[in-house]
Amino acid sequence: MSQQNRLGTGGRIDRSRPLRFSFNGQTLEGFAGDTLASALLANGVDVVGRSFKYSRPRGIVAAGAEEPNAIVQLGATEAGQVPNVRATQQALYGGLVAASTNGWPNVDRDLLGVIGSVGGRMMPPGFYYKTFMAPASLWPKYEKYIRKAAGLGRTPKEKDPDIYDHINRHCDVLVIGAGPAGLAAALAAGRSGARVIVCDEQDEMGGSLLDARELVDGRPASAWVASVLAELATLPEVLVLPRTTANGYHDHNFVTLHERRTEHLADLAPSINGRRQVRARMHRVRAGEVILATGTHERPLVFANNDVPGSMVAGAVSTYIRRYAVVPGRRLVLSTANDHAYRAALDWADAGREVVAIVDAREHPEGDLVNEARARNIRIIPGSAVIEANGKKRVTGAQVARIDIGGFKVAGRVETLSCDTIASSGGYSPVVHLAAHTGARPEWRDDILGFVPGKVPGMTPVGGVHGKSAIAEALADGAAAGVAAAQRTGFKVEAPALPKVAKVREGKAAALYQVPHVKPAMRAPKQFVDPQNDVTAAGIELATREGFESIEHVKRYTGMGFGTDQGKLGNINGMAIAARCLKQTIPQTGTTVFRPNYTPITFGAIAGRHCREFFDPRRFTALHAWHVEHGAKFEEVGQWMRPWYFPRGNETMHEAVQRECRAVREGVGILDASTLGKIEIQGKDAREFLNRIYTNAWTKLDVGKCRYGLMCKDDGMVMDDGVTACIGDNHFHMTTTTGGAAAVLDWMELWHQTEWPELEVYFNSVTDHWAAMAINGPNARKLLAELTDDIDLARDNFKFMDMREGTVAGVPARVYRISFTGELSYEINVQANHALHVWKALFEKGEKYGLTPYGTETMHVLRAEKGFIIVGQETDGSMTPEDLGMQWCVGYKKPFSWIGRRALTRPDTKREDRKQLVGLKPLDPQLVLDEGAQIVLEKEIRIPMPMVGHVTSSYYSPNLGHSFALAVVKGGSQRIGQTVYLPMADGRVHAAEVVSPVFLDAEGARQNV
Amino acid sequence: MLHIYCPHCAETREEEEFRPKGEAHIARPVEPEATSDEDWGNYLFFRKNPRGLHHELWYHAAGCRKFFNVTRDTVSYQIHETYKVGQKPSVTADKGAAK
Amino acid sequence: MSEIAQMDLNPRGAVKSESPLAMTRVNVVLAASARDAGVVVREKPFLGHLVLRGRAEDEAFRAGVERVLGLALPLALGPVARDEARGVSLQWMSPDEWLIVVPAGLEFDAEAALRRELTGHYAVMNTSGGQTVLELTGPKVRELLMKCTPYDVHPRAFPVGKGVSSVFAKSSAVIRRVDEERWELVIRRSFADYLYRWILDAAEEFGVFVAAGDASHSTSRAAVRELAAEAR
Amino acid sequence: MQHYSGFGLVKHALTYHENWQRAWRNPTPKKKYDIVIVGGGGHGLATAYYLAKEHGITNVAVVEKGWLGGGNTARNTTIVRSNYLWDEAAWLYEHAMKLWEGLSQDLNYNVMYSQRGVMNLGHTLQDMRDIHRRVNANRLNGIDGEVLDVKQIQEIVPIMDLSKNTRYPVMGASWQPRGGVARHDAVAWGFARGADALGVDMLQQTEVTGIRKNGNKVVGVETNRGFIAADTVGVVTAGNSGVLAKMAGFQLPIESHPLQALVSEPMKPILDTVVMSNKVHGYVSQSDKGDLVIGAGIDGYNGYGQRGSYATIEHTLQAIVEMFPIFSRVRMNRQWGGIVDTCPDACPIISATPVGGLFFNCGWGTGGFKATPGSGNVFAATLAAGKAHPLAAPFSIDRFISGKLIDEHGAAGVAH
Ligand SMILES: Cc1cc2nc3c(=O)[nH]c(=O)nc-3n(C[C@H](O)[C@H](O)[C@H](O)COP(=O)(O)OP(=O)(O)OC[C@H]3O[C@@H](n4cnc5c(N)ncnc54)[C@H](O)[C@@H]3O)c2cc1C
Ligand SMILES: NC(=O)c1ccc[n+]([C@@H]2O[C@H](COP(=O)([O-])OP(=O)(O)OC[C@H]3O[C@@H](n4cnc5c(N)ncnc54)[C@H](O)[C@@H]3O)[C@@H](O)[C@H]2O)c1
Ligand SMILES: Cc1cc2nc3c(=O)[nH]c(=O)nc-3n(C[C@H](O)[C@H](O)[C@H](O)COP(=O)(O)O)c2cc1C
Ligand SMILES: [Zn+2]
Repeated sequence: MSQQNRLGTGGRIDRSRPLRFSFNGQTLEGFAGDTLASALLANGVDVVGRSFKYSRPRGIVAAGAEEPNAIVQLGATEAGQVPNVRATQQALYGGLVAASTNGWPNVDRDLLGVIGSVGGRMMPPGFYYKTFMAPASLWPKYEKYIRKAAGLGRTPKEKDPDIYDHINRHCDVLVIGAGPAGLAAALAAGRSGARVIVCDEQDEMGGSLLDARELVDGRPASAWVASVLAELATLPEVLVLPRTTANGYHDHNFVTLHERRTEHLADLAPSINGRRQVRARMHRVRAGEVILATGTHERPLVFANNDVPGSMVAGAVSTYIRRYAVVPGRRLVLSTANDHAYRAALDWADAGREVVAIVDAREHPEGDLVNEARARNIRIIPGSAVIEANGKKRVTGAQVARIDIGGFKVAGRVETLSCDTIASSGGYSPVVHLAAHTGARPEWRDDILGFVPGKVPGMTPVGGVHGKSAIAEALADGAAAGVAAAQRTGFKVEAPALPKVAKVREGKAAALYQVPHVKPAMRAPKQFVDPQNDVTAAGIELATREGFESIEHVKRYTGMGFGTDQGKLGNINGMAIAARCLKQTIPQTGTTVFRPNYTPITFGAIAGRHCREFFDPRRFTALHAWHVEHGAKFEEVGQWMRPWYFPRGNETMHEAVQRECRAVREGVGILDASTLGKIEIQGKDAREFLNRIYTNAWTKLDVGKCRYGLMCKDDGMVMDDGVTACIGDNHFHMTTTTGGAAAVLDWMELWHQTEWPELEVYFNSVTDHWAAMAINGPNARKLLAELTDDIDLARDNFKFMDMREGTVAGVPARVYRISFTGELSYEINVQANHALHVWKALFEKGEKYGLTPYGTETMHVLRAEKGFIIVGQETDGSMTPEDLGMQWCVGYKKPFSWIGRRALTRPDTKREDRKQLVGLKPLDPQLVLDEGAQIVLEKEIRIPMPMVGHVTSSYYSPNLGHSFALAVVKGGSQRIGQTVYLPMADGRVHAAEVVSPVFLDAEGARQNV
Repeated sequence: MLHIYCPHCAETREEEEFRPKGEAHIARPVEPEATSDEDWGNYLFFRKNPRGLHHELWYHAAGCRKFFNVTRDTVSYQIHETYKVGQKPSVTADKGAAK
Repeated sequence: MSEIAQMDLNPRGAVKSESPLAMTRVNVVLAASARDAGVVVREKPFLGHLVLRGRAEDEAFRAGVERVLGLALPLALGPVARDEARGVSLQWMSPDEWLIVVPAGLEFDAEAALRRELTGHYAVMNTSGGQTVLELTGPKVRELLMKCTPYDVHPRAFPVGKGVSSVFAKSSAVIRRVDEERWELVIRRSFADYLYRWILDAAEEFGVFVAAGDASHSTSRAAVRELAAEAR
Repeated sequence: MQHYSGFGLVKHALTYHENWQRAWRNPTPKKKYDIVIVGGGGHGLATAYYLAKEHGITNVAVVEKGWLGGGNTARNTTIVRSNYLWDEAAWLYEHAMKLWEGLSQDLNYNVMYSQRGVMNLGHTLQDMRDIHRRVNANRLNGIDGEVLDVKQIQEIVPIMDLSKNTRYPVMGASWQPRGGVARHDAVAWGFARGADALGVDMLQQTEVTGIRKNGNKVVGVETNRGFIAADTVGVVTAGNSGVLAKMAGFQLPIESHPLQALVSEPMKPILDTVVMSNKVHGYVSQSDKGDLVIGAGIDGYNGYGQRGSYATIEHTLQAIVEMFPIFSRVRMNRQWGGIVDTCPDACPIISATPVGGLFFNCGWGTGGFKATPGSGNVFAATLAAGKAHPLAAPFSIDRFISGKLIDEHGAAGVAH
């Protein structure tokens, strides 16, 4: 086979650049400018796939986005695999490797096809729901087989090495589609100086002009296209995007354009000058005005065996001949209900091949094209249609009969015409998809026998999609819309002079969708409506008969429009058939909903660059490099990378944490606390604001003093906590949890801006500005003393919960004597740029005190020993301050009813048996309970059994010499001393005593030294 | 993808810059302690949730960090107006969406 | 006891400081050269950053700010007030918030001066340790920015001089257009690594070059003062 | 009712499928019914079915403004599981799970309930604590569940990226083997057919436009096809619950948000279970037809448009590619949105209302498909008795007044 269907001349392919490619293991040749589909047709490949349910051989039927059959697997390498490529939209490149997705052992000889033809009768729509129910135990096995038969292509086994990205664009006018209407619109709008984007999904701009028979200004239409593109290229504010599909139309004129940047070159994106190119780019366009110039999709006629390879839509035949110089057969029968499709027969004849007949459903076809066919002595059979195709893997003949459209019956004798190609045309459906994405329902127009877009604010349909199909009309429509859109976005322009295109006189089209057969649809050979999903006219008829009357039910019961072409080819036919069965009109039946995507788009392109390290930011403290250098393992907390523990040598985590814990209680340890949220608060009403937002009182906090605060939502549940320092009478430094920082700041702004704007207070995040280093342990004071000469560290001059300003290691610092470990502790805050200097200085002086860096795990153990909660670990949005035993932190007497106050007296919050925070001491002192273990009251386990709480934190403490845990337990404060049980997944049941949550130094002696 | 006019920045900006914060004009009872459990529950949780015109609170999180109100149709998603906190809407369900 | 605590956070002696990008700059290696780069990235570290809050409608407040900074307080989103010679800029962030950037080490002086001049309800907050400035120059910067922010960076929407704050990748940034092909980003310390890597990755196809800039240097208060004096 | 079976299929094939009966009738509304159910989604239809089957109340109408099962039932990602955290929720969803397990046989309609297991990934230490807590609670409530380590995950889902190089490396997962997916449309159709056979009237294209009261007692519903009387009215309208509540003169603690989902093109079988992640925020399963069914974030604003923001779709697919880098070249075929009725505590409302005889079943939000049979079952009992079924009692509207919320945000997690 060597391009036996290629014409010697013509077309828009580049014959000087032959390209080799492979299909199903066979090496073939095409030309630059081919699509994979045109190259396959040039080589006489008939069967490109097998259908989903019946495994019938399938060939190429269309030339664009509406192709349902030619869905192939692409890729020469594993990483370069591209599943489900539509051959009609894939440019050919050298070395392209493609294979059919279904068919076993291969598409040509498919064994499943046998089952399909025998068993097919047993697979009407909905057959799944009617069977495989008994016995219930067998369903998983059936399902396995059902699944095996599913799917088209396969996913690559390797990670995608390519990159994708997004670009945000704003324009005045976005023109979608670059046929005559779109180009005229773009030219008009572009000349105004407005920012214009014009995109087209095809490799070449021009749309229907690329295969038009009409002359434009006396020259081939493509010459006009070239001249327009040349002018657009000179307009600096116009962006022309070929190979770019508008795939989704969202609210407020936000349109996504998917640009295929390298898919026409290779499976894997090439590098240029060593720079990786993005495989596909999503243009996220916000447009002032959208001009929809997406043209029309031709409808094939629904006749028996209309899926046999060699059966195509008429326009595709023209496209292949005129654009690609490929005649997809030798002997053509055209079945049409309109004039426009006559082009296929004329083009066929022009190519020097035989037109067996034009079968026209209309009694009196009349028009310029009809006359031209007559003039060429092409046989025209009026009032008739092809009712059935002959052939299996290729059309061998067409059964033609006189039909009565209104009565939906065959009205005469059946004549069989020998042919290898049947082109059909039932009319043209405007491509309304994008407009429908916005929620606008399409509107039926009797004059064009099609749905046009519903109204979308800021959108104008032009050309074919607007029912203005003839080139001259489309040009005028587009130009006018371009002028108007420019004007609405503030630009002035004259309408461009339009080229002259002779008007082709056309007769009125007939409304024909399903062609009647001599047998009723249920008994006739299959008449396919949606070939990809094997949806037939009989299937639709059956669905309506079974009560699936809404078109949405028909869709869902039969699968119509579910495929990768989303019903572009078949939906309107299906709706017309449903309408006929239900004895209603097409507009009464309505359409199903078109949704994004217009054509399928890779996940990679939609994800863009936001993958792997860019999936989500990682936040680092100023000391991060030091932690890495010192072997830290990290825990991520709300995007922050926090040292989790610092193993030495071969230490396990447990060993490292035990060592770190001891170091803090016995010597001195240091924690990078920079991730804590920090909010600076200034203003004369700062205290009042704190009074309202925190549960406790702030009126009397002196300058230089710190206080712990709890924050609730107004439902009384704890949302965050932290220490806030009074650093000036009207000036506070608040800290929040690491994960809660942003939410707390927003929360404060919310209350301030919406409820209490009269309070004179301002907040700002200073989380990143300050680095915080917490030194903890008996030696902390001695260590700090070595690095400061201007802070009086004497116990009684710098007390627990005091703040002092001074210099540490030569760097101005605020030092807070606060403690999350219960030890003597100073939290040194310096401007973050200087943090590493101070940190290193501490280590220089700290060595002799055994200064040990510790991470969050040790911090957790140490705070738990003291019974300090962690919001998000001890709390889960259902704990009040009282549940946590933190009545001491609740200002019951504050005059303003602070956020959360009222809720504490709601009936449920008042209950005594609420879950309360307690400590647990396992009876086995070595046993570390599971965090998340559930607590029950009885030792004997029966399932189901009532649970009274769960373990929130659990550790082994080298300081206590035993394991311990924090837990929340129903009525827990009344249960101190009781033994509770913790049933484990492995059947073991642990026992623990309920104790106070404070395990160490309840009186606080250690931190008050 | 909404395109929202921020009355503080005086520009129409992309949805990604904003965060929706639910129904607008929900005032916290002035005397919570004197408020019945029922009224408190209503204030916390019960919402108009209209199908149609909705006055809602938005936050210009990545821009000026100001809260403001939006009158938006929850079916068409059309935004009829935006206005500052403390102001009253000029487009309401009773008055009809003038624009 | 003062109402507001002011504190000069610049070191007393010679101290090695590190900008938010110190770690990243060491770890991310780049191949491109300046010659064919579509984008050149340069950090302007250690500048003084202050957040100013106050009432724009208060004439005394406006006048006070102008006296101190020599720049009129911008009253709406739009051009950033700048004095290139003195290295001072003043940007509208919100109806009651402005971003002040001053030369390295001068933030305390600026704050002190503001506090001297201003009365009533206002706030000045130092964020110099929490932010850094990235300068982007080159013919492809605008296209790069389009990949990063949904904000419209076309000259018609974003003329020279303008500054806004918007979404940037999955974080946010203050974006300022200094010149036709010169832009500044003010970014937060903890996100700096992420944003920097992002920018280099997104700019790869244009050719990207990182210009020298000292991400870690020794500062002392005295040295900074001198520098600033020279600038004046 | 025509009995469905494999044998029947063969028989009908021989007669060219010309003798299949209607799955349900298309009746004219009667003047009065004992009970009117507003909303012909899965929950409403299940309610009708169980009313007829278990309570012998057959003078019932399901009033549906569009087509049966066209609301969220048509739009959900079909994940079924019962591993909820709090007792009240766990019991309710497990009640549903037990019904799922025999549903195809009970309805004589294959709802294709596929117990392929549901996995919920943990990526942080706190995720893992929550997973342990929930799985332990489930076990003690008699609900199957396990905690998996990374190796076990690898065995079940070998194609997932479990390396340390991902942005959020996987630390473990919870696993409910009895969970899975079902064919959503079939669930609606199976219940409708079953209810129809027992005498229930399915009134499609019938929109309730008002709720008529006598004093404080409901007497029927106004519709676009006229008034329909009933002393008991059960409202099961999901995203439109607020609209119905307004007709009845009260408000609900519910806001309706867009929730989106999407499918890929059909692919050869590659993923045998359901994988969800709260943290990276996405979830995916593969349908029997081969498409990857994917969902994730809910849009923050209220919306009745059945569509949401594109940014949400972007984030969802970023999450999917993060978990499954080999899906990068798979294509998204279609996306859509539903209107989900979210409650402040991510649990439903099954409750009497301030209006006598009027009951609401709503607030299922992002995750009520899995409850369909259970919800219908307890709501039917509630309507039949005029007071809450014990499993439904904790879900009364009063909890928002008393404060006794059942906070399932953790377990409900990523919207499903
Ligand atoms: C994208 C998405 C994904 C989801 N994924 C899952 C999942 O994986 N697992 C899961 O368990 N759940 C999931 N859910 C949630 C689940 O879909 C719903 O909770 C469930 O389907 C609700 O069923 P329903 O019968 O209550 O509501 P619906 O199916 O919405 O039915 C309500 C019906 O009421 C009708 N109605 C409304 N107003 C009127 C009126 N005035 N008069 C008459 N009729 C009216 C509507 O037309 C509709 O048919 C998902 C939801 C969405 C949107
Ligand atoms: N009597 C007639 O002359 C007659 C009759 C019937 C139909 N038509 C058709 O009417 C149309 C008139 O020209 P026109 O300018 O309206 O359409 P056109 O077909 O020439 O151009 C539409 C262009 O839009 C592109 N497109 C469609 N959807 C797209 C998307 N989502 N993203 C990007 N590109 C997209 C198409 O690939 C095509 O190139 C032609 O399609 C013609 O075949 C003509
Ligand atoms: C589980 C599930 C699987 C689906 N699979 C497909 C599919 O393979 N192809 C398709 O086109 N749509 C599929 N859909 C989407 C429907 O076509 C449709 O978008 C959805 O039911 C919402 O209805 P609407 O888009 O008409 O509003 C699927 C929907 C669900 C819930
Ligand atoms: Zn703003």
